[in-house]
Amino acid sequence: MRLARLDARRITLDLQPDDLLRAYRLMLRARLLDERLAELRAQGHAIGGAVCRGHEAAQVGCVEPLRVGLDYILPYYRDLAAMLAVGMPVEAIFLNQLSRATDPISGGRMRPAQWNSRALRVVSASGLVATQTLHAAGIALAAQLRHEGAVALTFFGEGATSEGDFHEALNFAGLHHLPVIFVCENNGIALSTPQTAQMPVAHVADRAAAYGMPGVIVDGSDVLAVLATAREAFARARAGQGPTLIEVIIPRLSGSGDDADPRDPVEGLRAYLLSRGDMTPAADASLRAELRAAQEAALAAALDAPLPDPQTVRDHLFAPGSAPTEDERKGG
Amino acid sequence: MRLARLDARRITLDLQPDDLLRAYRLMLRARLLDERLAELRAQGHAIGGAVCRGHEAAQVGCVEPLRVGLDYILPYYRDLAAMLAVGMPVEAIFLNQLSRATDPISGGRMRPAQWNSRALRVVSASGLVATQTLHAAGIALAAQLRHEGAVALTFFGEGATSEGDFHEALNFAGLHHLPVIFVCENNGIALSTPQTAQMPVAHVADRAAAYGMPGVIVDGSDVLAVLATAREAFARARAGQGPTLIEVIIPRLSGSGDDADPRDPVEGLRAYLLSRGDMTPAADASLRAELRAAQEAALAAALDAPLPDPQTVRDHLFAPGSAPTEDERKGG
Amino acid sequence: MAEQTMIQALRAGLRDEMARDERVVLLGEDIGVAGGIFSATQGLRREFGAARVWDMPLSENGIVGISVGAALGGLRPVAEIQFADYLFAALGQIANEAAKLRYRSRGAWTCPIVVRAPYGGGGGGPDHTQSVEAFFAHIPGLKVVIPATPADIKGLIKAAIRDDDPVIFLEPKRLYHEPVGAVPDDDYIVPLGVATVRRAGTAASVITYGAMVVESLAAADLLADDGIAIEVVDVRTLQPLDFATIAASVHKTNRAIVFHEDVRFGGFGAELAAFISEVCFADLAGPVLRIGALSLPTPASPELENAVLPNAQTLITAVRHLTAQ
Amino acid sequence: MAEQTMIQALRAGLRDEMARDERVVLLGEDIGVAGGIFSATQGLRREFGAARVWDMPLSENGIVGISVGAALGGLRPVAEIQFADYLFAALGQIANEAAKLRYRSRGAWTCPIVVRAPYGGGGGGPDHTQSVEAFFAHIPGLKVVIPATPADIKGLIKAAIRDDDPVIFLEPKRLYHEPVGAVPDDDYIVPLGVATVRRAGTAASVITYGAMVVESLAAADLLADDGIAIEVVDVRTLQPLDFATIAASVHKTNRAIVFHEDVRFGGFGAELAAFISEVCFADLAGPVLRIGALSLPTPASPELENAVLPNAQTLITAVRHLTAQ
Ligand SMILES: Cc1ncc(C[n+]2csc(CCOP(=O)(O)OP(=O)(O)O)c2C)c(N)n1
Ligand SMILES: Cc1ncc(C[n+]2csc(CCOP(=O)(O)OP(=O)(O)O)c2C)c(N)n1
Ligand SMILES: [Mg+2]
Ligand SMILES: [Mg+2]
Repeated sequence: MRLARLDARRITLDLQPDDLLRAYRLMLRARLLDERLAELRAQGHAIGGAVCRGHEAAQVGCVEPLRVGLDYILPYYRDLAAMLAVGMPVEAIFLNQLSRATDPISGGRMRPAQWNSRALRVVSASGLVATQTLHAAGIALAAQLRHEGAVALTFFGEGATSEGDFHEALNFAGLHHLPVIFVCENNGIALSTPQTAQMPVAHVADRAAAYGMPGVIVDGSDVLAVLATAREAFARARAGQGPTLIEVIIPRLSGSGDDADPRDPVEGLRAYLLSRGDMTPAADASLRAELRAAQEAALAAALDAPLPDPQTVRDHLFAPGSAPTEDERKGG
Repeated sequence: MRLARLDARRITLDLQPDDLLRAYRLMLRARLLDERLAELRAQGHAIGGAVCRGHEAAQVGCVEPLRVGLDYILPYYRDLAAMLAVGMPVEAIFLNQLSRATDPISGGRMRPAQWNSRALRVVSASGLVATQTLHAAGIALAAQLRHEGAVALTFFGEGATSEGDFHEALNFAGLHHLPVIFVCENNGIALSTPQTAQMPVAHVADRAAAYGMPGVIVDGSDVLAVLATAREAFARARAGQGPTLIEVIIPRLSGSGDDADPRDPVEGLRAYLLSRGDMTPAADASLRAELRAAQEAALAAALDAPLPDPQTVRDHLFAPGSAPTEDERKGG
Repeated sequence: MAEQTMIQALRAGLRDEMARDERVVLLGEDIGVAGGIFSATQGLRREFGAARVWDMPLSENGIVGISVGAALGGLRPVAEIQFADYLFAALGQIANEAAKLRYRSRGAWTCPIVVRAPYGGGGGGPDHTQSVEAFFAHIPGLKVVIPATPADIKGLIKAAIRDDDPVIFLEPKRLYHEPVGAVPDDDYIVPLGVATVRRAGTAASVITYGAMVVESLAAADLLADDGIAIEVVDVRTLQPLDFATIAASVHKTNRAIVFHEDVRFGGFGAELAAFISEVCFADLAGPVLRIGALSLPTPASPELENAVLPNAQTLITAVRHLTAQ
Repeated sequence: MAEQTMIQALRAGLRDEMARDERVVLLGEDIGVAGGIFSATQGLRREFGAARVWDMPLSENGIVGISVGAALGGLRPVAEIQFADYLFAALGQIANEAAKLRYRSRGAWTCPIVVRAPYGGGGGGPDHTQSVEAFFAHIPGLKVVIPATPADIKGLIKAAIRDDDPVIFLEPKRLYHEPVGAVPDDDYIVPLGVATVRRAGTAASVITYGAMVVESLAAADLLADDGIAIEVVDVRTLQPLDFATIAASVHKTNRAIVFHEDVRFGGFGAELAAFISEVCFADLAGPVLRIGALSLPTPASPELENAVLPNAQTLITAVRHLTAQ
């Protein structure tokens, strides 16, 4: 049944085995890295971060149509798979998780998983939920005015939609038909607060109508469904037809490690690839081994990397050459 | 046509001539006072305020089901007719417009038209749009918890709905089925900004669905239509069925003084009363004369009232007996 | 007397007031079923029911605005904001509404709310470690409280809840779990507006509050070994401020150091130093020194955070410098 | 040189920068067709088109957050907030986002926005006359500018727009329409971070900014009649602050009065007074006095507003008191 749905989608989207394998590889890489990061945290090696498990299809599917380096991404802390998919190196993520001096994301200035990459146009994330939705609208405004052809893609949880920022962002984006895509990764809970204590509507997407934009609900177990939805949203944005609100329903997976959960997006695609013969069990095993080896090498390098240097703490408060701060003047 | 509609409504609502005359009197009183206040401002006698013209039916209709002294009103600056209808004296309004010491609304502390009356449960309004929508939700929460049977009725313009406060208030009210009624007096413009530059949807009421509550659009020319809508909303709130969002479409009247505008709510009801013989032209004229005389007497008294006393400027920062402020301690 | 941590004493104070006055309700994110991310409200929903402890939607401005409304409707709301940094988003409701309701209505309406939030350093990075007291202490109509001991947090939260005006209650989160301290079991109140001398001394007055009280006492121990006896004044309530206790201490020691973990430039220490410099002008044997964080966001990694925030050692250096003059 | 009001000079500065750099866009409520409620942007939409001057939906937090995004996307947004009091609602986006973007991303992303707002007394009541500079000057990562003359508002707005970091630009609204002053016609820049001595004197240094500069100069005239020559230092940029110019003045006069219209307690004057008291300790012949508003909301009626806000007369009294010591 699930496999049949994937099959139908594959045909509609005209995807080749290589496309499917690429998606699988991206999701699997995120899953393995996510598990490794959780281990590090459990061992007390690292000071924070968030679990991506179950969110892989939502993220990998949504970034598929993105033109890396042109389109902007405004992620939140769960978006590990999205980061890997657009090209953030595993090394960077370990350095970030371990707060090393050479972490290109924040060099230990932010807690882990507040993503950032200028080259990839991943906008530096704060620790505050929902604020980035307004930034996404503003970036889309700039893109529209500059005729740059860029799209802003932003992610957030269903809890974040209770903030006023969300309302203000969607209102403005809808009003001016801005090229922005709002993706809600709805996992049904915000810390301890279930969606039923957060909002009186069944679906975040039900709110899209209030902002004059389409709201689409899509199954986060099914990467091809997400991909199809994202392609439509990108096409709309690029055609000047305005924003889309995508609500991806994240499957609540059973306890970690139980890869046999049929709603698991990684496991689902794996079963499909195996069933079609696009991937053999041996190829799967060797892919896992390859990803794990690369991961361990990156981790080893990160563990060797230096801790942040207190001498650098004043860097980048203001533009170089800007008026000095009190402390700089006083040398204090 | 318009008269026929009023007629049908009157029958459905089972209103007697006295009911209609009372509504007319309330709206007319507001209209005459509003005009007088505008004159005072034009003469430089007064330091601010807002025009109510055209909003009379929206306000008089909405407060009709309210139980004065039990239910709460959280108004905005346009709600002159609502204030009069729930029993705020004309004297108070002149004293407020003229910022006199004896103004019971703020005694010159706020600019005019930031309504307030503890006895009438009119909650002190700030100069910031939309903040009161959250207060209304909070009051409704308190009323629900205290089994007080009170309803919170709040008014605001369509521009105010762009603020995050509006979103947060409606979300919470819808979530917990609170006894609150949100009334948007949609006059199509916010200072200079038309609704089309404010929001991408045709109707504020279209947003109600996003908050799990009914959204009702009603014609602000027709006080009986507003009244019918308000009665339903109050009944829902009192029955524990939760909030309602009412959008009253305020007619854009032609230049002030042109009472013959058929969409004018005051003129419309007047024409109906005359057509049915519920009011004679002579009775109308003497009502106007009576209201004007009362108004002038109140104004004269207000003009004689003292200006605020600087000696009172420190009163009511904190509860009496509370720790003194810096200035009090220093006598400075 | 029980030996308790600050978080335990806080919980006891909240529980007391909820039992005493059924108008007291708690509103916040994850405070009900989960008992709060720092466990301040653990068990209270079970004890008092869901109608007294509300798991709110994720919106700090909404939580405060709804609390203001609930207070207008006759309740005594205590709002928890998960981190003080999130209070910036709620400042519209706090500064323009809560702080001004009584004044603008000439006492017709009042706003007895408490807004509680953990604040300060200890590893959260630029937007999870900010000290925000200077903002609130500057807004007329608010009271601002910062407890530094288990006994005080209990006594002050109870006083704050009973206060008829809005109180911003800032909790130094790195002290939540240690040290422990003796906390009176009974109905213990610490009145707002009263500072306390935590340690008597003669060499210099250290005017401080929050987590820096603990650092000051540690510094005092070390300096005592060298025969330097500093006096440590815990301000406790920033607004209204207990000028008299502070001035009396400086009058005695003739030297003052103002010490907080907030950014120094424009911090509340500026008010303290300006006030002392003016009022104690004739007493002062040297300038009033100020210790605070560098004018930077606070980075998350311990190496960088320590380079930005002050500590006992920073104070010791300043005391030696001042007393050598 | 043209004789202009502040609002005219401001408009000229905005126009200049829009003509010079097409990335400069204006965002605000009613700034387009209507030209702004104080007419700062009048004519600019007609001249530069609707794509450069945006009538924004009614949401201050949204205006700032969208401006932050537009800056991330390569524009140079100048946001107008109709009254500075509304900035409280936008503080989340300003303090946690705009101010920290460069630092937290180690320079990968920057936020070159200007947030303009009229502020201060002149009859608006508790939520339309607040002075808000102390809040922003205390946030690392922001620059804070307050012009007091037509020439300065032009030169400073141009410098602010060209600055690569977020600038909070606060305009004393009661000076918008008078006095007029000479304004250079050409591409005139006043660099950020530089104070200026508006009037030289010897009896005492008055450290001030905004509308109180005008009050100080009026006081200086009256005091000069009595042979008391005060020096008036206009701070102009609160962050970064020009410590050197201020200290040099106090070093010369040996007396200092800090003067602003904001509430005194916890105001920016506390920073100025604390700094002067410390750095100029040996120079001071008397305590640094501070003048500011009473710790109250500012009432709307002129009788009450005048009882709360300071003016030239308040300064004269303080100068006489200080110079008599
Ligand atoms: C403004 C703000 N308020 C509160 C928090 C604390 N917080 C961090 S994550 C979180 C829950 C977010 O839930 P949701 O948006 O559903 O995302 P999820 O983590 O479930 O993916 C909360 C309340 C925060 N980071 N920022
Ligand atoms: C928070 C806030 N932002 C801006 C303003 C300035 N302002 C006063 S009225 C107004 C327009 C309000 O329009 P709307 O809500 O449609 O009400 P209307 O006056 O049209 O009835 C604005 C922008 C304000 N008072 N408060
Ligand atoms: Mg969630
Ligand atoms: Mg309107």
